[in-house]
Amino acid sequence: MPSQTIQTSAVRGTPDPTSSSRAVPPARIDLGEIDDLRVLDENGEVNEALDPGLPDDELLRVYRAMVLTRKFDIRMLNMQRQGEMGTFAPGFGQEATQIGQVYPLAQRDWYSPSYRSFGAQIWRGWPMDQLFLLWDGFFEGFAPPPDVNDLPFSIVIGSHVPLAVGIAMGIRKKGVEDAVVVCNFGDGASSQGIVSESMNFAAVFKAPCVFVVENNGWAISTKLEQQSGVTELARRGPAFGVPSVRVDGNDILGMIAASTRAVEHARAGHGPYLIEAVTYRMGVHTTADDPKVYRSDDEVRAWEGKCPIRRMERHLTERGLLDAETIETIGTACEQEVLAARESFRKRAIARPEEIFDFVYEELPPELAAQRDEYLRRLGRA
Amino acid sequence: MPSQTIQTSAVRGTPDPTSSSRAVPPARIDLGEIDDLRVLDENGEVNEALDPGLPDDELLRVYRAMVLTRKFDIRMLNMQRQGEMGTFAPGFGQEATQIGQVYPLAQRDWYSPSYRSFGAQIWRGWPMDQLFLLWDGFFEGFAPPPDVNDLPFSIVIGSHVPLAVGIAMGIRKKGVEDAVVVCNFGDGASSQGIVSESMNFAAVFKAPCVFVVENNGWAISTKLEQQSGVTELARRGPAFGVPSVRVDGNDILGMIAASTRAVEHARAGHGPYLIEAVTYRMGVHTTADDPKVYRSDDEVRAWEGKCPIRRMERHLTERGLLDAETIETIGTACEQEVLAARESFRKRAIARPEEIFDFVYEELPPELAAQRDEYLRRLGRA
Amino acid sequence: MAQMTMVEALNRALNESMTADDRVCVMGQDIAVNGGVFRVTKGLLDRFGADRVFDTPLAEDGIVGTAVGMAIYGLRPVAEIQFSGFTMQAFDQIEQNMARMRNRSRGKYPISMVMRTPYGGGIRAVEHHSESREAYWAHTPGLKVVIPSGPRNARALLNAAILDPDPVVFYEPKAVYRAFREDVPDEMETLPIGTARIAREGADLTLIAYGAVMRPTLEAAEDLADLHQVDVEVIDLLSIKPMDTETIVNSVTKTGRCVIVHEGPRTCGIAAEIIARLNEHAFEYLLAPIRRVTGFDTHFPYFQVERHYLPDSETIAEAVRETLAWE
Amino acid sequence: MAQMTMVEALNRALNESMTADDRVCVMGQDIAVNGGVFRVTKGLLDRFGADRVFDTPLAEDGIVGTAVGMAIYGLRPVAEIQFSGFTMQAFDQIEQNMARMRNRSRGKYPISMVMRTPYGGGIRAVEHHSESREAYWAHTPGLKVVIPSGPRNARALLNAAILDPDPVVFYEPKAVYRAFREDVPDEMETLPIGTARIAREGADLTLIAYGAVMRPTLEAAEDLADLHQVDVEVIDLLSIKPMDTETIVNSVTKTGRCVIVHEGPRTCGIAAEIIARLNEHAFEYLLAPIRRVTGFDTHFPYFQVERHYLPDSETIAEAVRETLAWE
Ligand SMILES: Cc1ncc(C[n+]2csc(CCOP(=O)(O)OP(=O)(O)O)c2C)c(N)n1
Ligand SMILES: Cc1ncc(C[n+]2csc(CCOP(=O)(O)OP(=O)(O)O)c2C)c(N)n1
Ligand SMILES: [Mg+2]
Ligand SMILES: [Mg+2]
Repeated sequence: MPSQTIQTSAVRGTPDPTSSSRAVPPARIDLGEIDDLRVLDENGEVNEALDPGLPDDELLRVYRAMVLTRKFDIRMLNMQRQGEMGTFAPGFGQEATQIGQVYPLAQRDWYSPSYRSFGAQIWRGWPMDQLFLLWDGFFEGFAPPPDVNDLPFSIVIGSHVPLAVGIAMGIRKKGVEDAVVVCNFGDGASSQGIVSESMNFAAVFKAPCVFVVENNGWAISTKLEQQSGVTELARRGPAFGVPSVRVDGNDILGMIAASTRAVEHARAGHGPYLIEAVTYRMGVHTTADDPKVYRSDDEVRAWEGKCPIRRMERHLTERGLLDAETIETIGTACEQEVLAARESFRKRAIARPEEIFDFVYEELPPELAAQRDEYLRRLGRA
Repeated sequence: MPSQTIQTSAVRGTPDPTSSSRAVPPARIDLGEIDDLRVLDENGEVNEALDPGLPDDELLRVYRAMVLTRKFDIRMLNMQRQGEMGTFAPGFGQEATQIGQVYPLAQRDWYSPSYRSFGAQIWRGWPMDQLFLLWDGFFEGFAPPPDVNDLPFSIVIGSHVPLAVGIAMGIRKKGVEDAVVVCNFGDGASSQGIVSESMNFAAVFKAPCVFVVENNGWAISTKLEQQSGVTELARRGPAFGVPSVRVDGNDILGMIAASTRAVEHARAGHGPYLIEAVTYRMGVHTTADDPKVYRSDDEVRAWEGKCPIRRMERHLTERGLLDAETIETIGTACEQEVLAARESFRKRAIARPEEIFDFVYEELPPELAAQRDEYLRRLGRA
Repeated sequence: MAQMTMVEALNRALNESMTADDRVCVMGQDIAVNGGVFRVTKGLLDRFGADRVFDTPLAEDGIVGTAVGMAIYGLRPVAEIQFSGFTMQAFDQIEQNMARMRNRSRGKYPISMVMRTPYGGGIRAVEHHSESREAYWAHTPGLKVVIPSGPRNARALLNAAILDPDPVVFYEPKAVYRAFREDVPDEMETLPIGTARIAREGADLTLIAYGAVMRPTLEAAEDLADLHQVDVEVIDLLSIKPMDTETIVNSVTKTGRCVIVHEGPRTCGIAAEIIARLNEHAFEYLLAPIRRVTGFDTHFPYFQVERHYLPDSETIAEAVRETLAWE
Repeated sequence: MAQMTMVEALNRALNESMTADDRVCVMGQDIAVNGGVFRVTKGLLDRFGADRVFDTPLAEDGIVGTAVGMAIYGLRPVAEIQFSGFTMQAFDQIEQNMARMRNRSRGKYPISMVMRTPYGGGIRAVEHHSESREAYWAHTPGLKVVIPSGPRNARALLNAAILDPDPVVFYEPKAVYRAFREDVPDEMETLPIGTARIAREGADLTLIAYGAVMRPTLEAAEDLADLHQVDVEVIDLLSIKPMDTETIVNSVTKTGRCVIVHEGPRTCGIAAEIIARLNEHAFEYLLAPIRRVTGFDTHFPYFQVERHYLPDSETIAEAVRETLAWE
């Protein structure tokens, strides 16, 4: 059931026509309401009224995806600390937000991710060795796999959002398929003008685009209160004609409920949707960052109890789908997968400096061909 | 009484703790309401509950300002059609919006106008001959008079909005005066990302800045429905933490009520405010535009009955402050003022091509001095 | 064969390209019902419908960004920015996505799109409406930059730009829009991007220009021939990036002298780049310093004085004579 | 006198300027509590308080636009853009307001502000974090552009930029931030904007560079002297706009040969402009084509290969030797 916000119309104060009084209160415009969803609470209890009702194997699949995401994350951090990896942006704590936002997507759908999205990228079909390559500064890391309709993730905050809308406009204009586009960004990104422009374009063109703002409370050292005049970023959508929902982003079932609602809305031709996923970045902003400078341990500790993986573990255990042993098995299997990807990464980690001219244009213009020769001479010397 | 929108906080759906049910409806966030003001209706009747209660001489002063604005407008159009004036953007029909938005400002306050704002500029103290100069492509037209805290108007849609916020941030940071800033822009401008960024900055820094979006239904040939996912642009403010009000922009008393509310809010240190003034551009977008291509005569005619000047005339006549004769006298006096300004403009309309180097930097760097010499040689030849 | 203004010729190219390829769509501010503020897109809406010809909200960054998205999806958008002064609003999307997505996606998402925009002074416009900042785009890796000078080449180059597999910034000299008519052949025509045209052959000096200043440049060449028996070769660059270095170098190798004309600011402008290339490839043939007749490093003036600011034939001719006199 | 890194020296300049003039304030992303992602603004919040040192929302256009507004109001903002790649987001405010408001207001509102930003490659950063696009700003009328090369001149130039009555784009070579220490005098120091520095005197050829590539340039000069008995003069531009044409011209008039080094893309880059000026003012003294050792007209590469892309001392030395061998 989509939010009713946009449909709410102005209700003018209607003076009693029989009365002679000309003193009436001002008319009011009701801005509407938006849902604030949570399915799985911090104790692993489910609100059945909102439960998306996933079958058992699906529940296990999303659980495993979150575990894999975290294993990948921890391994990469480890590699980075040991000098085997470039600076990267860990997603620790945001696993439910990540997996939930792409859960309802089909292969024909598109995804335009921000940089802290490797969990979703893995779900979408990006091989993990490629993601290692990417963060370690190799060209090929960015190339979307042939059968994956995803954009290379965006480093420039907010810059990828209009691309998602443009793809969605293309889908709608061609009118031959019912694909949708998901695009995620952070609370910090919500301040970028282009994000507002994009929401407005999407509303005007009824583009099947789902915006996911991952409100993790911080943009590097800038906290939400210094970032935004409102703390609930879901308020942004209705202002541009984009129906919105707020959701506990550490609740994978809530995330799936929200993203399913949004994707169905878009797929049905009703236009864009905004999801605000309230979550928390448990770790460093990037490996070049030291959060101790700007936030308290207490704040971080308070969020530890809200861990999306533990929460789902508790729920699945209660449902009889997990126990200590299966948890262990899944963890080990995920760890093995990550280690295998690392092996593959190590084999593929060969820099090819001559590639810098390969994709500037379809064909190298003469002036650039000359520069390439110059560069190859330089490489030959080295 | 400021709008309550922002203060409205999330009301979570609270399940009955005594019940064992775990199926509860989603919590809802109430987005609040905003006022939609009108004081003087189309028949000149006043809603006394909202009347700002101006004394008689003030009522006559704002009426005269609107008449002067229109006389200036018509004269300039006339001059343009006769080849004596550059392309310009008439304000016909928006006189109440114009005068109302600057009415509560004191000299210490600031104004960052858009290009269709000469009515407000005249009110703020810009000599009319200078405005003629400006639109006829003379440098000095842009120079704000020494005692007027206004920016040169902005041609680039939306680009002047962050300047207003910056000035307001300066006021607040210095903390030695209680000045406020007013900044206006169009419905089209509301789509520019920088306008959203500016509202957010103003909210975060509690900058004493009043935004006035003049929703005249059109951005050149683009109508509001193609411009924006929402038709009530006042919805934008609350999404960024800026309290907002919508007002009939052809109702000068409503405009004054709205802008007084907004300016008092800002002056009291409560931060920014957004006013959506609903009005209509009766004439061409600019003298280079032909609205017949994109809008119907019927639409225009429907707005003729809402003329802000006629409406005020009716009201003041009813109050005994105007009659046919005084209306005539005021009209003639305004016309004379405009003609005198035109005389002065004609005397001052002397191009000084050498001036193009004067204000690029405080001092001319050597490389630019050399270019200036080159240019002066060229002028000498001509 | 029909006599056309540049506006009509551009309109024809859009009609042709849209007919030939239904992936081509046209978007921008006021380009649909209104047919564009200069009427370049007139009639397209009626002919091709609202799915392929549509007005956008007033947000240049959004226009370019969504156009790039549409190109990723496989469409071939032609996005109009109403005046080139407002391309600044889209700078980030141009630089970060339009110019880079092919590279960022390692070839998976080539961006075959055109950003059309009227540029330059000379039409008594208000401020911010007369800019000539093609050098920004020439300095930006991944873009192509094309600037026609007359109706016929405008039509052919716009067709080529739309066909091009790379993103093209297409600057239209608005001072030329309706300045004159030219024969435009009936059959679809293209011109290869990256190729300059010798607009006038000559032996004494090479005059290089493009866009709106081609007219005073050619005028200067004729005046010099008539009044001073000076035989100047004139090159119309047409393509700013990639640049036809070979044609330029061959000409200057022959003449030994060169004057370059453009409207945009001088410092780091196109003329500087041409001089650098001539220095690299024709150094030993240069008989005199290369002169720049360009816009100044000032803001474009308000319109009462713009005619003094813009390079005129007399200034160009004088620069030629001084360069010829140099020894 | 203290030994300082460039980061420390810049921090000192901010401290000094803020102490000297309470109109100076510092703003940007993560510059307050966090002290900037490179720690250039560390400690300023504690010392000068939240009214003068404040974090902004994540919106570069808003940062520059509000900074211009504050400058109009009479403050002297120093706005940080976290990486120069993100100045694209602020392009419109930089070009339309920061660079123009003095002119637009006919001198009433001079914009005395500084936009600081780290630029350039060499620190193994992700994409969009290594750009070097100073030529955009050099091409933009109304701006000044300054790029220091070491701790001492960074400190002096930043102080000068803050005092300057015009808007200054201040590019900080992040590869130098912590690369070495230098003596920085205790007393407040400034350097005049618009003046280049002869970093090494020499007779055989003029090497011109600025910013981070000063180091390989000087290294090349030393190698050439040691290994090849070549005596190169090295000029550190420091100020890109206005440019110290006189110093450059005098040097090349003396040496007759020149090589120019920068990181940014070649086409319409700073080297092109220098070549154009030398062509204009030292034509008759030039003994060989001027060589450009610059970034290529490609996107800045991902970091595994950036060291190949960036001009290194060997490439520079080779260009010098080839230029010396030219006849
Ligand atoms: C346009 C732009 N400005 C600045 C940066 C530097 N930067 C990288 S991440 C970041 C904070 C982003 O915060 P948020 O959007 O909340 O996402 P999060 O990192 O919390 O996931 C900043 C300022 C950037 N990458 N792009
Ligand atoms: C950034 C920018 N883009 C485009 C234009 C061209 N243009 C001038 S006025 C206008 C329409 C403005 O509409 P609106 O904001 O509603 O103001 P109105 O003219 O109705 O007062 C456009 C597109 C411009 N001046 N600046
Ligand atoms: Mg965040
Ligand atoms: Mg409008």
